Formats: sequence, C-alpha cells, structure tokens
Amino acid sequence: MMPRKNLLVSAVRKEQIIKSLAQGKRVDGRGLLDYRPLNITPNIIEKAEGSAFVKLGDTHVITGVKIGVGTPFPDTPNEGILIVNAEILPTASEYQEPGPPDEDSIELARVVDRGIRESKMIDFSKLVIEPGKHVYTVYVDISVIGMDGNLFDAASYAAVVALMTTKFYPLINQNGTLVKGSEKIPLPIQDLGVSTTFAKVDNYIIVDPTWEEESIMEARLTIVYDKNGNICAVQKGGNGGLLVDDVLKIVDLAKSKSEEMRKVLEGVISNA
Amino acid sequence: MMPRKNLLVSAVRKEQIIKSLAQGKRVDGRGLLDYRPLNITPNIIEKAEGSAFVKLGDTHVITGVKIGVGTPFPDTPNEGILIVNAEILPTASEYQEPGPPDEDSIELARVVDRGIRESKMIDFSKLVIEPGKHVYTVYVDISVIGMDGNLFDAASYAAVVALMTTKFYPLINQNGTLVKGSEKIPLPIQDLGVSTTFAKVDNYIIVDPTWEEESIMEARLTIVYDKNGNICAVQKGGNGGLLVDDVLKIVDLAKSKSEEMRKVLEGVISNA
Amino acid sequence: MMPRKNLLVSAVRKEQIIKSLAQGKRVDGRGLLDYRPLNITPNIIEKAEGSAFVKLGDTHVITGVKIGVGTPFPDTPNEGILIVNAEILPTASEYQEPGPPDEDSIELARVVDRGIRESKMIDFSKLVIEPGKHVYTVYVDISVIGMDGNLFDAASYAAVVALMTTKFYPLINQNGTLVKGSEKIPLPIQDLGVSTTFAKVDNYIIVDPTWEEESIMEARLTIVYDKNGNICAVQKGGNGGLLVDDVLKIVDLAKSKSEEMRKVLEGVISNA
Amino acid sequence: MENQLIVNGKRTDGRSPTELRPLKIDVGIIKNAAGSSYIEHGKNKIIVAIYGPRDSHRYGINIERATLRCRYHMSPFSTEERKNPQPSRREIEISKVIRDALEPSLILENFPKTTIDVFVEVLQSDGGSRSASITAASVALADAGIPMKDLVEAVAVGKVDGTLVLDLNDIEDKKGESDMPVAFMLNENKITLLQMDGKMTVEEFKAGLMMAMEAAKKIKEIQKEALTRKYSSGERKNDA
Amino acid sequence: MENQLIVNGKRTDGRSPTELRPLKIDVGIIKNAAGSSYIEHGKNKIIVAIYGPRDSHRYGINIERATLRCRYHMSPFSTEERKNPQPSRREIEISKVIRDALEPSLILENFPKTTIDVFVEVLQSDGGSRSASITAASVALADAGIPMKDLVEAVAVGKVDGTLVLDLNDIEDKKGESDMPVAFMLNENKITLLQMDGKMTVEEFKAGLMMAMEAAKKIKEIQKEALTRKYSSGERKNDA
Amino acid sequence: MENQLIVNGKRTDGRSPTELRPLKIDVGIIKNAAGSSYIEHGKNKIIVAIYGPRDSHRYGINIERATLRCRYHMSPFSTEERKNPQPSRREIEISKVIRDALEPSLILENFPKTTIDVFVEVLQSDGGSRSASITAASVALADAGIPMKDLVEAVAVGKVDGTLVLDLNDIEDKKGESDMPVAFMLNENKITLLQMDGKMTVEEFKAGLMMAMEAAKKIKEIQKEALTRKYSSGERKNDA
Repeated sequence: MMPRKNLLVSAVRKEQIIKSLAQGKRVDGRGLLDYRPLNITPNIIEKAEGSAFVKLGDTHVITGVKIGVGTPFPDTPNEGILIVNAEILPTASEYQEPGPPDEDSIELARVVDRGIRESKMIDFSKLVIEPGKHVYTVYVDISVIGMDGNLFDAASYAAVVALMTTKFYPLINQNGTLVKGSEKIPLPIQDLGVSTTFAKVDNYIIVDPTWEEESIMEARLTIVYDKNGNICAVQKGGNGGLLVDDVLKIVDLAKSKSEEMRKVLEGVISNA
Repeated sequence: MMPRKNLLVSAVRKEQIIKSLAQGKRVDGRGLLDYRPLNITPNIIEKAEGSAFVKLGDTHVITGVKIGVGTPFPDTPNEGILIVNAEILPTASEYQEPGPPDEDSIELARVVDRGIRESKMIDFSKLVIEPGKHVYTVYVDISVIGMDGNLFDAASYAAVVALMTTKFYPLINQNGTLVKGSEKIPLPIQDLGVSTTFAKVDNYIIVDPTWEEESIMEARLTIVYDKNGNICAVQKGGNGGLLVDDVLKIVDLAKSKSEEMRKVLEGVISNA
Repeated sequence: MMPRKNLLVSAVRKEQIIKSLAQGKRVDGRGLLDYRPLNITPNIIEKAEGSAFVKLGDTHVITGVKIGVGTPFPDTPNEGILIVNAEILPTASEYQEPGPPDEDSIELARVVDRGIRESKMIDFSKLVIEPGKHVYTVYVDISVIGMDGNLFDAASYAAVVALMTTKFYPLINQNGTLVKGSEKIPLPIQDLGVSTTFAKVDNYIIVDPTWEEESIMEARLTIVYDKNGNICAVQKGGNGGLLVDDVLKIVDLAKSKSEEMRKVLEGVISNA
Repeated sequence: MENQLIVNGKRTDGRSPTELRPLKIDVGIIKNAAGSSYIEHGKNKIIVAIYGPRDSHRYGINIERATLRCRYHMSPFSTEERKNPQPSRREIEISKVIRDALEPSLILENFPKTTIDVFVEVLQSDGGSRSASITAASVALADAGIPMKDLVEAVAVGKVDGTLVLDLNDIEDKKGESDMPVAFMLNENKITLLQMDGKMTVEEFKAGLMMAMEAAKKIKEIQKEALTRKYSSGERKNDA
Repeated sequence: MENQLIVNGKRTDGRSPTELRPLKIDVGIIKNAAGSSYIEHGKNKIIVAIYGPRDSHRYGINIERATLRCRYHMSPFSTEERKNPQPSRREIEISKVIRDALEPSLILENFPKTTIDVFVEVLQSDGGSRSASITAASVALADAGIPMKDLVEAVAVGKVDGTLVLDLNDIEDKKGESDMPVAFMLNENKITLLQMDGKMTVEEFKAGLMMAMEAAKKIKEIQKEALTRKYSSGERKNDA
Repeated sequence: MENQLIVNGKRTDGRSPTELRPLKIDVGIIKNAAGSSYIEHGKNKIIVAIYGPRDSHRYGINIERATLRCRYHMSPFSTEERKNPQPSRREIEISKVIRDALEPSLILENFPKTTIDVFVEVLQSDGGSRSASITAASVALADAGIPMKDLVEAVAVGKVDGTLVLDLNDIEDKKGESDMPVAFMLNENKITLLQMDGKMTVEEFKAGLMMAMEAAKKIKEIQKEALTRKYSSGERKNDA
C-alpha cells in the first residue's frame, strides 16, 4: 500500500543527469536508447530444470524453472499451469527488508507472468498428462540478487531464457501410475515475448533506466512484443504521468528495440 | 489483545450528552429508547445469493450471502455449514487500519453467528446434499462500510435480511455428479433472531448507541430474542460494568424492543 | 533474525557471579557441576496421552504428547511421524512477546526433536497402521511457562518423560475402517537420550546455567547421550565461542553427568 | 438419550444442579512475573501471569491510564483433539471479553502511559475455561499489586435437560440447552462479563443470574484464601 | 462460438463498440471520512473513502510531501465465486497501480510528513473494476479537499471478436483478445495508468488509446456533475 | 546397499575420506552492498550481502554495540523438489546459529545503536550449506570493512559407512550415520558453531573435531586469497 523508499538522488546529481541527457548521453556514457551490457548465463542451477543468470549492468537476476505435477484448474482441465513468483532479495539493496513478497515483487512477478502468458510462449495444451487429473506445473521463480534499475526487463529475460533452455523428464501414465520417462524433453515453446522498458526523465525518453534514473523519472513504460510484432503486454510504472505523445512514440521505439533484444536472446539460447 | 482506540469525546461534549439524557433526550434528538432511522435495502448485490445494505443512522453495513458446497464436519455429517465473517473496513473510520480481521471484527462475526445459530434460524438438516459427503455451506460476509456505533444490531439486521431473502440454485445428485437445479430456492428458514443493543451512559440506559455514546458508556448489552420470546444470545461489551439491576431491566426492555424491530425486519423482507 | 533481548545483568552482579565461581560456588549455592533441584510430575494433563511438568529451579516446562493419525511421508511409507513444537509462552518472562514461535522457540523444538529422533528413542517402524496410508503421528508440544535458564534440558526432560509414560488406544484396521482398540498401549520405546547443558562463564565451565548466567556466558553446549554412551545430538548456543579444549572437556563431563541424570529420569518414569 | 445428563437429580459428575466443581487456586508461581496464579476448576488447569505496569513506547498509547492487554491461549495438548497452536477466532474473542471483564475492577489511572499484560494459558480445558481464567486472573492481578476496587469472579450457569444448573462441565456445555458465563464485582453489585448462547426464557435468565451470583460469593472466598495463604506466609512482594 | 460476443454490431449487453456502460457517481457518503464516493459503472459497485492528510509517525515517512497509500479490496461477496477476504496478489498489484495513477494529479507538497489514505472497496465487481476505482477515487480525493491539478478518469479498451471496443464488461474481459485500462489527466494530456494484456497490433493499440481518451472526456463530465451536485446542495465541507 | 557410500576408500564423488570438495570464493559482487561474496562449495552456490552498520531506530536496540541480524534463505529452485519460498523452521534455526557463529569474530562495540545485516541466499544447495554460508559470510563481512578478530570458517565432518569423513555431500548427509558442522576462529583456537546429529562415540567426536580444524586451515587460505585478489586489484573500497 505504501510506496517503496526510493534512492535519494541529490539535486546536484539530478541536474548532472539531465544535463548529460540534453547532450545526448547518459551519465554512464550510454546513448539514450542504448541498453547496458547484458550478460546471460543459462543453466547456472544444475538442480533446476531450467535456469538463467542475467546481469544487466549491476541489476542481477537469477531465475529457475522447476517442473512439477499438479491438478489442472477446473475451468481449464486441458492445460498445464504456470506459476511465476518473484522475490527482490534483501541482498539487492539497502531498502529491501526481508519478509514476504512486497508489492514491487508481486508486480514484477505478475508483469513477467503476463509477458509469458499473453505472448502464448508456451503451448499449455501440450502440458497435460491426464486431462482433468494431472498436468505439468511450470514454476518460474525469480530471485533479484542485485538492484540497479529496470528489473522488469532483466527478470523477463532471465525467465524466457530459463524457459527456452528447460529440459525435464516427462511423466508417462502406465496403468494409472506416473512413470518417469527416460529422456529429457524441452517445453513446448511457440513464441518468445521480448520486453523493453523506457523511462521519461525530464523531457527525455531513455531505454533501460538505472535505479538512479528511475528515482528521478516521471514514469516508466514496459512493452512486450511477440515474434509477429504484436504488443502482448504493457505496464506503466512510476508515480508520474506520460504524455499521450510520449506513449505513442515509445510504442514505436519499443518495436525496433525489441527486435534488437530478440536477436540477443536468441543468440544466447542457441548457444546454450 | 489491545483495546481499539476509541473516539475522543471532549469533557464538554460528554457533559452535554449526559445533560441531554437527564432531560430525556439524546443529543441527536431521539428519546432514550428510540432507534435511529433504519433503512434496509435487500438484494443490493446481484452476484450474491442474498444481500442487504443496512443504514442505521451513519452506521452502514453490507452483508452478502453466498452458497457453496462443502464437506460436513465429521461430528455433524447431516448438517449444512454456516460461516460468518466480518470485516470492519478501513473506510469505516479513521481508527480502522487495513489488515486481517481485528478482535472487534472477530467478535462482531461471532456474535452475529451465535444469533443466527442459537435462534435456530436455519434448519441445517435440510442443507445436506449427500450425508457425510456434500452439504451446502452458507457464507455470511459482513462488510462494515461506515462506523457510527451499534455495529452488532446493524450487522445482525443485515445478516438476517440477507439470509431471509437468499435464493440459490439447488444441486441435485445425478448418478454421482452434482447438477444444478433449474429453479432457485430459498434457505430453510424456521425462526428469526432479533438483536437489540442497550448501553449505559452515566446513569441512563439507552438503546442503539452512537459511537460517541459508546465512547463514554460504562458498558453495552446486546440481546437476541427468538420469535417465541426466548433469549438466544447475549453479549456484554465495553470496559465497564453493569449493575445487576440494570441487566434485569435491560432484558425486559429488550423483549419489547425486539418485537418492535421484528416488525420492521419482517416488513422489509415481505416487500423484498 | 534479531537476537532476543537478554536479561540485563549489572556489572556489579556479574563480578559477584564470577567471584563466586572462582571460589567453586554458584551464587545460588550450587557447585559448578550441580543441577538445580529437579522436580518432574508425569501425567499432569489427563486429556493428553502423555505429559510431564518439569521444574528445574524456576524454569518450568510442561510437555504434552498427543497421538494422531496421519499419512506417512512419501519417502518413509513405513514409519510413523514425529512433530515437535515449542512455545516459550509470554508467561515465561517479561521479554517474551505473544505471537508465532520466535527463533528461540523454533531452535528449542528442533534440538529436542533431534535428541528424540537421533537417539532412536522411538521405533517409528512400529507406528504404522497401514503402510503408505495410515501411520501414527506423535505430537510433542512443549509449553515453557517460566524461564530461568537451561530451557533445552528442561524441555528435553519433559519431552522424554512424557513420551516414556504415554499410553494410547491403538487403531485397528477392520475391513478398511480404523477401529479403536480396547486397551491402551505404550509407545515402542527403545532408547532414552539424555540432554545435559554446560556453559562457559568467564573461565569457568558450569552445568545447568540459570538465565542470569546465560546472559553473561560466552557460550553454551548441549549434548545428548544415548544409553550406550554415544553422542547423538549437540548444539552450541550463545554469541561467543568455546575453546577447542573446553569442548573436549565438556564432552567428557557431559558423559558422566548424563548418566547421573538418566538415573533421575528413569526413577521418575518407573514411579509414574 | 439426550436427557441423560441429569439422573435422579445428579449430574454426570455426581453434583447437584447448584453445586460448584472443586476449585483450587495457588498464587505466585512464576518467578519472573509481577503476579501469577494457577487455578484448577473442574478439569480446567490454567496459569495466569501478569507483567507490568511497564512503560509503553507504542504509538497511540493511552496517556491518562494504563492500557490493559489480555491474551487467552490454549496449549495444543489442552483439548481432546490436539489444538493448533495458532490463536483461533474463539481465543481472540475470549481474550477481549476477559479484558473487558477485568478492566472495571482496576484503577488504571495510577499508571499512565504503561501497559499491563494478562497472559492466560489454558493447560487443560474443561467447560467454563473463560470463567476460570477470569477468576484466576483477578487473583494474579492482586498478586501483582495492581490496585483494584474489588476482585472479579466468574462462573457459568446454563440449562441442561430443562433444569438450571451451575458451573457446567464439558459435556453439559456441549450437549446442554444453554450456557451463560457471568463475571461479578460483588462489592459494587456489578456484572463485568455476560454472554449467553442457547435458549432460555426471561425467567430462567433472571434466575440463572442470581444462581451465578451466589456461587460467585463462594468463589470470592477461595480467591481471598489463596491470597491470604501466600501473603501470610511471609513471601510478600514489595509493591514497587 | 467465441465470436458471438458481437452480433450485428451489438455487444452482449446491447452496446455499440464505442459505447460506455451506464456510469453513476455519488459523493460524500461516509460520515467519518475526509472524502468519499460511490460509483456504479456497469455492474461494478465500488465505494471509496479518503482519510487524511494525517500526521504520520511512521519511521521513514516522506518529510517533503504527503505519502499516498492505497488499498484496493474486494468484498467476499463481490464476485461470482466467493472471494477469500485476504488480499490476493492481484489486489496488491492493483492497489499499487491505482496509487500510481492518482498520485500525479495531487499536490502532495502541501502536506509534508502526513499520510493520505485511499481505501477502495469493491462491493460488486464487473469488468473494469480498477478503472472505475480510479474514477471514483479521484472524485473522493476532490471531496476530501486534497488540492489537485486535474481529476483522473479511467476506462478500458480492448479487442473483442477482432473489433476494438470501449469499456469491456466481465465476459468481454475474460473471453476477449485483449484488455487495456488507461487513466488520464486530460488537462495535461497525460496518461497516468496504462496496462495491457492480450494481443494488439501497434495500430490497434494507438487507435484504442484515442478511443479511451474520448471516453475519458465523457467520464470527466460525470465526475464534475457529481461534485457539483454535492457542493451546490450546500453541504460543502470546510477545507480545514 | 547402504554401505555403498565408500567403495575402496573412495566416496561417491571420488574423494578420499579427508578430502575437501572444490571450494571457490569471489568477493564484492553486489554493487549496493557494503560487502558481498559468492561461494561455490561442492554444488552449493551461495551469495552473501552485508548491509550496515546503519543507524537503527528500532525500539530496544542495543545502545552499546551493533546488533547483528542474519537471514539464511534458500531460493525456491535451490533444491531437488521446489522449495516453498517462505522461511521454514529449518531456515530460521540456521539463521540463528550462523549469527551466533559469526558474532564472536566481530568487534561490534565500534558501532553502537546500529544494525549490521548478513543476508545469505542459497541459490543451489548441497550438503553443508550452513558451513559454506558461514565461510562466505565471514569474507563478506571483511569486504564490508567490519573490524574482526579473525575470519570464521566452517566445515562438516561426519560418519559414513562407519568411517569418519570430511565435508559431507548431499547423499552422505542424508544417508550417513552422523553429520557435525563446526565453525572455527583459528587464531583464538575457538569453536563458534557446533552442531551434531546422528550417532558418534566420544572418540569419533573428538577425532572429527580435529579433522574439521585441519580442514578449516585450508579454507582460511582460500578466504584470504579471495580477499587479496579483490583488494590487490585496486578496487579497494573506502572504509567509510
């Protein structure tokens, strides 16, 4: 219910950041529409069926995928289940208290969840073992280890790479008993939603904001595009507003940016 | 464990209230044994099987009834289940913090529950679908929207009117499957417990106390009478005591007052 | 996560305690390796299948044993279940707040649990009603009523005496229904782990520390011996360290002390 | 079947309708507490500890008088079926009504900005555990030296097999027609707790109240004896 | 089957694609609150109460401006299936985005070290409950006299049977292809809430945004009328 | 079957009874933290962040020295079966014993009225995760510049197939006869954590302690190298 404590950015630093933007540059040397260095390590957790460690600058996120067996929801007896959970760990910043997921962790999980679900990334109809009785449950657990802004993209990239590289033992119904198959199989992947996040700082639209930038921004806009160029999830964040024209502009910027990031993600996956 | 913060009533105001009582009048113009205007709207929530919105002065309560299916308790395999839940919403007053039900909400739910249960209002033996296996669960959810004293009566009236006007689709066991019946039926009602609440302020016994009056009262006594004039639930409240003679007097006052309120409730129900 | 508030022991008192130890005596008159008076009342709770009230000086603990029926864990279909739970009640000291079990209560429960489990006190293979389906669940609930140091030993003694004196009605499978047997039976006991606790205060090693002593100690060491003289559980406590030589010395002291306490416990049990 | 609870004027435990169960109180049993007591009332075994008055730093604390807090809690082994250790809604309501029953007897104005805690632990429960808790808590508060206008004592009356009976035991509480716990401050002729469920006529209600009041007088004697026993044995605590 | 949501240009409730559901706002319905409102938007029935600005003693409170808190909560009887009264993850997220949608409109610098509470209770839910909550909350904030740059109004657009539609009802929300709630501060041409799920082309997205903005203008008129109705009736509250 | 854990003097992972698993430590990996470390010990992958000393406004904070807090937590994906993200009783106990293991090494008197936080996140767990956490946390505390008397290092010994072995892996931990984690402050010849479960004779216990101490010396070298590696690379943090 209460807003999180933001990073305290001094007036001098704020001025410095904006002045730099006016000159077409971020204080860390990037252009306004450049991402920070992105480093993705898939399969970092051997005990998980899928995993990825994403470093987006100093924002560090690990996501693990576990495959379990569950009972389908009554209204979708022929579909597997997706459960996305996020915790911004207290390791991530001095403002993060240990405890049950706070509203930021919950929002993060729900936005990543929508990106996966609405892009139709996974064909859940293929995750059924026995209709109405046993389906696979895909747990996507996101642990934010280090916080330096743009959690949505970092968590989203970690989640999609972990899912794309997941391998698990299928369960086969043999006379009423579920028996583990002999060979691991991948998830039935059919699309890949790519998230990009923009922020408005002063009058400037930038991509991949750092925490410092988020702390002085007006607002933030995260957009997920599917492989066919459809928008499949949007989330505005931050306690300010965006001009209607900003939104229209960001939607176009996001489209080309998401194509760029899609190539990066696909490269990581094909090398995994 | 801790008492709720009470309304702060100034010494001057307190004197004014008591002076008025000495002259046989409440500060809002009522007589000592008059209820505030009572306005009851049944069926206000279309999505609920039963509902009622009660305005007792500025005390506003909505109660919704939902009918579900549950497993009976092992020691009562041939009885339906009643679950009463109350939340004094943070909208109700500046002292109400959001969060899980506090002790006042829990007491409110339990007193309303006893009034329904002990008056034998509902014939739970008729709420069985399959003995020991499937019974109806009657959920009575009380949301206190506005708080101005005498929550017990307001919540109780909202609950009984909602229950009396409840209509639900029966479930019929067809070859082991529960199938929805085609026509809505009412609950098996067999009595109507009517709650009245009295408070002792200074040396005066009054009915239907406002919050201001409750904040300076000695104590409060809620009594529920069934249709045959039996007492079926009693609850003393407040951190003071009542003289034994006060209690004896209130019991008699409550009897005639409950008959008066019974007529009001029956009127509302028959017009619903 | 946060340490409990300790008893505040004044510098003068601390000096007095240590001076006394230097002279081979505790401030309460005991020798360094003497327990306080130990008073154990078994069967104090008639509604429990087993129970014991332990007074170790002013440390008072009641433990009750209840026998229930449960489903075995999937990896141990042929074993009964042990559940140990402890609550340091708010009656116990002014620093104990009411609420869910704090870390001290949890540690207490887990150390007592390990003492029971690792000493192989109970033959869980004999607590099976139907393999994989129904087993007995042994609930050991520890309520600490009064706190004056050395909770581990007091709680452990209360638990083992309660278990040794437990009598319960067996359940017999009659054509798929569980029927209560006609005569009470004891638990299948096969060993008795005996806990002793030592503390290091200044340079002195003492047994059965009071709370005052615990508040100024370096550290504490609890050791559980089985009947054959094997160590079966160890727990160091306290925010200081113990010299390696202290540990080696305590292990030997604990062996003889545990034999002494074993006789006391066996005496109580045989008289129960 | 159901009207087997009273046979030849005797109840399941052999008592007459107006007879109290055995009732025993000990005072001052917990070292760290400001005051404490232990009660056995029928099969109820209940311990009460008082902490405070202690300074409270809680925001919104009453600056004119002590704030009374109360927790009624049942140990998991106190009931036939093991009780989940988490406080139930029943325990939360009872904590509140016990607080409301005790508060009228206390002179809280002497200790502004402080908290007084009443911790009740039911080690074994029987019918009437809330009444026994109040009886014991009042003694523990006296033991703690909290100034009071009068002791508070509580007992239930109810209707069983159509007969008014005093001090219901477990089976009478569960199978009887009604149950009405009442707490009194006898000096002031006041009732500080009153609850009822089940069905009673107005006349039965009034007669039950009187029956409870008579029993409260006996209980008060036992409370006073318990306090005298402690304080005559020279263990008197300083009021500080 | 699925493309039965629009038949002959008419939606399940008879509306045209660009038509709003009936929308009604009442102001000032809760006595104790600083401000309050009640909205019926479609079958949504939502109550909002504002408390504050009040001094906050919470550690870490903002010393330069008021801190806005927001709780969006659904009553257990508000949905088809009974809703567990505990806040779900959905409710927690919506509480956050509502707060973010309202905050840009408020001049919080006037009340340093205080808290302003927005309590939203959904008594009956239909498609678009978050949008209706924002529309109502903004009116309640005005009623509470919190200084603001502009009212905020919200409405959803979405795609149903391949057609862009305004103000989705429950079935359209659940069975349609996409749902996009948007909140506006029209004076400043700003968007303060924007979420979307489902699939839309870029063109549909942009057209939807414009459709929502047109509807917001109508909603703003209803908000203003509601406020005028109250304040012209002489019940005006003091700003203090 | 059970005595297959050691075959021809070799353990399931090929080690000899007295051999440590591979152990690797990195220092200073989390930007915002005052200090941090990452350890791989066997298959354990654990991250530790230190925050503080920071002023504490908590009521009852220690006014003479810093208060050490510790949280040991396992990520849901860290175990074979997905772990519920809520802290288990096991995690709560381990948090406490880790705190007690680290505290003796720290000079907390330098920072009165402050809190120092040790946050341990187990990303992947193997046997001995609490030992590895302590080893890593001590390095992270050094990285944070918290003054200390000595580093703390921990390792488990235990009995497997009747043989004393060092540094148990997952299967040895689960199927072996006993498990004893020990933490040392070698300079002072002190033990700061000691737990054991399973069965051991007194002689085995004593021999195990010595075996652990020898291993701790090796671990200390790895800790020191990790710190040197960071601080010789010119990234030295200011102590302020």
